Amino acid sequence: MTNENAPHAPRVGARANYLNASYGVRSWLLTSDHKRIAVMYLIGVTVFFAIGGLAAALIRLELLTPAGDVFQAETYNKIFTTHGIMMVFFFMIPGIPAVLGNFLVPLMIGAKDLAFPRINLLSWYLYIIGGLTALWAVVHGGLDTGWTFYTPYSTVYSNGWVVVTAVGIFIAGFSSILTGLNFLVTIHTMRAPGMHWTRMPLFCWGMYAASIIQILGTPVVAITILLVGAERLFHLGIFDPAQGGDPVLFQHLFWFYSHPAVYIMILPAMAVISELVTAFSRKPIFGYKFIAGSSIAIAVLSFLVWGHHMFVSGQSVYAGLVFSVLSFLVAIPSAIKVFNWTATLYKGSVSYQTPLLYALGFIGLFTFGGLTGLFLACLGLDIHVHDTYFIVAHFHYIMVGGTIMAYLGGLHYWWPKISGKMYPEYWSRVSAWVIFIGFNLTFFPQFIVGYLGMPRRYHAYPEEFQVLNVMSTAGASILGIGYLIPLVYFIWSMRYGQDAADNPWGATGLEWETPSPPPTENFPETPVVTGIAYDYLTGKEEAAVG
Amino acid sequence: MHFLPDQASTFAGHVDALYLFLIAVTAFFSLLIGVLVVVFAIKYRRRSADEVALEVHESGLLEIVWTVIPFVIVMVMFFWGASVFFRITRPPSNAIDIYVTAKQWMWKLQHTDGRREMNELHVPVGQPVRLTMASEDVIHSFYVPAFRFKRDVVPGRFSVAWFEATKPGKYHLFCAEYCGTRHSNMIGWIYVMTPADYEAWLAGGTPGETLASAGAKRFVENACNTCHGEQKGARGPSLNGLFGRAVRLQNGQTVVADEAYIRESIVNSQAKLVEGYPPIMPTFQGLISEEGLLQLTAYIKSLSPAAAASAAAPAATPAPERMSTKP
Amino acid sequence: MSRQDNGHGSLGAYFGVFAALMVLTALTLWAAFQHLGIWNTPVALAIATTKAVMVVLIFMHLRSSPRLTAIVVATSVLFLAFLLLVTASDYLTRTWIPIYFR
Amino acid sequence: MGSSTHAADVAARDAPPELRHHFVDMEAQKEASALGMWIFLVTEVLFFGGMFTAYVIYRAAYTRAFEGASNLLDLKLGAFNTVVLILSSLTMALAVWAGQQGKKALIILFLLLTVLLGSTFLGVKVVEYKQKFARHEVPGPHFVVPMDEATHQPLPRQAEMFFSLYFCMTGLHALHMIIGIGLLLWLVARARRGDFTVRYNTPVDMVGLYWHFVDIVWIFLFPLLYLLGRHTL
Repeated sequence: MTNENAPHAPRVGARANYLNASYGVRSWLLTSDHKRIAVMYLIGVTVFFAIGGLAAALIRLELLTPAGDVFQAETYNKIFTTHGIMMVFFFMIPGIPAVLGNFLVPLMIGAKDLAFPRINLLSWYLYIIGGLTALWAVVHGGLDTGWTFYTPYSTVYSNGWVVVTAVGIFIAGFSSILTGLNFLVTIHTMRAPGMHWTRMPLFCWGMYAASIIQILGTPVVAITILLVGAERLFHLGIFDPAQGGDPVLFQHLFWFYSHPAVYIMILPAMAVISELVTAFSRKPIFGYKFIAGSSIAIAVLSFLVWGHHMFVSGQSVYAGLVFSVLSFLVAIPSAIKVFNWTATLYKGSVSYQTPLLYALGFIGLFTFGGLTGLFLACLGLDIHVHDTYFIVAHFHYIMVGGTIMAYLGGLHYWWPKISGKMYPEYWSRVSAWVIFIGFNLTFFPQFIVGYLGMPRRYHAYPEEFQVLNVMSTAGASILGIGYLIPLVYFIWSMRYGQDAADNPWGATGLEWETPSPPPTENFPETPVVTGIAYDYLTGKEEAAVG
Repeated sequence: MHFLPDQASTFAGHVDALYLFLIAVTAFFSLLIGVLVVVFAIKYRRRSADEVALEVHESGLLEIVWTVIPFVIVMVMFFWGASVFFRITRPPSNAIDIYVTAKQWMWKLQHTDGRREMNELHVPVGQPVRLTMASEDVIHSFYVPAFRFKRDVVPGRFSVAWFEATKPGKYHLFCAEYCGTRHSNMIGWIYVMTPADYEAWLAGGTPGETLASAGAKRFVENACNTCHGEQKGARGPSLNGLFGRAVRLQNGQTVVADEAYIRESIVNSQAKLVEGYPPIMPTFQGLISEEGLLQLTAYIKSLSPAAAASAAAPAATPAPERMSTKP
Repeated sequence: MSRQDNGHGSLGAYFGVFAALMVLTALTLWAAFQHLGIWNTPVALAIATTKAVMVVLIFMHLRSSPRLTAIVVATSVLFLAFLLLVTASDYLTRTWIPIYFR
Repeated sequence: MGSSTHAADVAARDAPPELRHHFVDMEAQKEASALGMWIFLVTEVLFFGGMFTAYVIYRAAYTRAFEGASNLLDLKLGAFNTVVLILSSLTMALAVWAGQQGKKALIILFLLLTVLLGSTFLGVKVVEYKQKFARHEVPGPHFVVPMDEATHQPLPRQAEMFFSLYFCMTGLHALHMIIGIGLLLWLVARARRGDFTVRYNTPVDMVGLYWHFVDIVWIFLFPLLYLLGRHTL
């Protein structure tokens, strides 16, 4: 039952759905429909990705030459801080959970909406207010502390807009907490009859695990940033060594959240990949329990490994040992997932549509990115590579090669459901390849220049590193173009795209049993689930074709 | 185009061996997954629109196999990494002392004979060098890629680390922890010289006032000698021969008096109260500059020449202690 | 499940818990002035934890809430313990002299 | 999709007005709200947990300074505040109980009592803070290192760290009290409008959970801040 009748007659032939249920800015800005909020997040996340991406382009521009000759040192420091903050707090953390998660979790478990729709809208407003506050600070001169706010530089010596940016991130942090809270309660209490935990799509398992981290981690960084703000405003000495404070304590509190935060970024990406691999192999996932279990194992273990960021910062030797062994252990569940995805492709019916290109790209790059993480967990090696471009290359392989590839793959896969239109298959494959090539050319050289000893956040560097940096900048320009193409054809497809069928990929999942785009209340009557997740029809060995 | 920086310290070889092992493992598994994914994608490509996949049974054994194998590999990495790490945590006893003061955007390095250098350090080859580092403002990080040596210099405490150069030459010195506007200009050079050149360099320069003598002056300026004098019944514990000695505390524990202990007892004097003395020493937190603390430490170390040599006595067993920290 | 209400404590339970909390507050005040050496803090924390557990079980009627709520509470305590203990472990072992490895 | 009318959908047509459209029935809605509030309290536990971690670390580092500074706090006011807050927890629990019975007058009475007790607590805090401002015990440029009552010597300079943590922790706690009182007044307004019946009283229950949590934080703050050094006197 649509809660309001549409003011004008819906377009000829178009069924009532959440897009044409009501028109006007008010109907969007005051909506409590999880699908509309997801679309609003999509717009917000894209804008902040563009800002962060612009900052990245400026960084790569500066690093073309060894001398710091494009920007002054302070400007460069503000640019890489903006790149870090915009990308981490306003694109990667909300990214997949807020856009794809908001849209799909209720649909996938057969619910009409999230448990608290109005809190979901509040999350969006907190995200936008937080984002605009941070943007206000950037526009008015930005800050030069790096996205990590290390003290005592951020509290005593920096003269940038630390407090305003801290307030912006603090507000956006609550958006992340409330989104996590919404997902947890929804998945616990609102699954359709028959949707047992073992029949839930792995996408929901990934969202569930990421939500656990959002709930348990974000408050700690909220209080840490609050203390940094209080210290700047009221001259307290909590992290200021001149008054007895301990900068290493700040690092403990900051990384207690910020390492699990990187799992908030990758778990939803893994969740998307589980969906893409099964849908385009048209085959049940291999090792459902192990992939779901790995997500939860990662969520818990990720809270015990933060010390590997502090191996050289005077942390005790024995604590370093404990953090190193735990950092190695947290890599195991990720390895299990990769093996299970690869096994899912075995004897599948693999079709090369764009979402699968992104999924295969993810598996390759995430494997390589994940393995380079072992270099940093290793005590002996981290001494040399800490705070060098080796680390920059590692986390970009995971975030860009992993999360953004999965985000784009998921966006293409569920675009028919979100917009009711199909994306252009040719251009999307071209952009997938451009992104893959541009990405590797950008970040692989950084591994080499990193091990050669080029430190992070350097405005000027010795000449011998220039060749690798020029390669990286060349790759960055290709990558930049690669990201613009989808932006163009997604917008184009909303107007001129081919109308999408309800289930264009023939995939399983409750979201494909609703029309494209789905009506506001998702399911006229609550569906009843009988089969397992991904129960594709599979043939016996002898009936194999060809 | 070389892929490894110069190997110019005893430590570099071990790190690079470990690095190559991890690269081998990374290459192997990346290729394994990459090839498998491509092969499966091609071999099982969907030939007709409604082609179905073949039934594949899950195998618990396979899951165990690809859990145990990665676990074993990462444990090998862990132990190898830890052994390499332990190699650098303890300065050998025959190391020469260099006192480093990091200040926003420059390195001040001082030899024990008083010679001062700015952003440059001349060291003899084959001689372990112990750096006692302090920062006057924010966190810096003393990073020499050629030595695979990096140590954060956190303000509010001494960071002690060491290296032993093995190849004469001129090597980069970087600041690796972001420290403000001119972070990328806080760089310099480490000159590793053959013993002959080193002697020539030593002879050439004019040693300034030694750290210890500057420390002695500061010891008097801050009226430390009123309590820590040598006369009978002095209110503070005697400092002669203190460095390297085990000190009994009021709460019954014993602590080895290293640089960190000396600094903490100046800055946060109530933390470790020596047995038999009233807790009347004021805390000098923020009253003495980092430079001053380095000088006082050097002075107190000079009061016990024997101890200075064997400062890092290997025999000391771990002394678990009531919670204490060096802020 | 508890007595007559649909899953909520009865009046008697509330007043009982209130009295107990008052007694425990008095106890912790008294204990603070005793010279228990290193046991002063553990005793104070034990009393505070008891009071907190009583408030959670009775006042917040966790006892009559679904089992999931208890798991949620346990998780928060567990992860708070992670934060406190692992951070403290760094500070505790910082003065230990590493094994000499040549 | 079969047209099997699901039992819940039949119930949805003649559902009570407070039932939100996406819940099956009132029980499911109440259970979801309670779970949501408990998960929110988890975030609050870790929110305060960050500061407790800082407190634990610095107390271990500057034990003498912390014990000396803690003895300067007014124990009588602290103890009185603890009693006030525990009493307010009782009246809050009674308000929740009254909510379940749907007794409008009792709900309003107990809610107002809780507001009164909460305001008393904040009043006492204002008195304490004024005292500290007067004695220059507020961290910042004009902080004066107080004298240690036991040894009549000035306390170690790190006593300022104790007061930094004292103001951060009790300040944040007081802020949570203010938010709590705001919520209670909102509940009183709704109770007066007759919103709460035997069938629908979830908001009272939720604010009750929040209020008890804020009381628990004080139950830990009081011994850690006020009592830690008394045995040295």
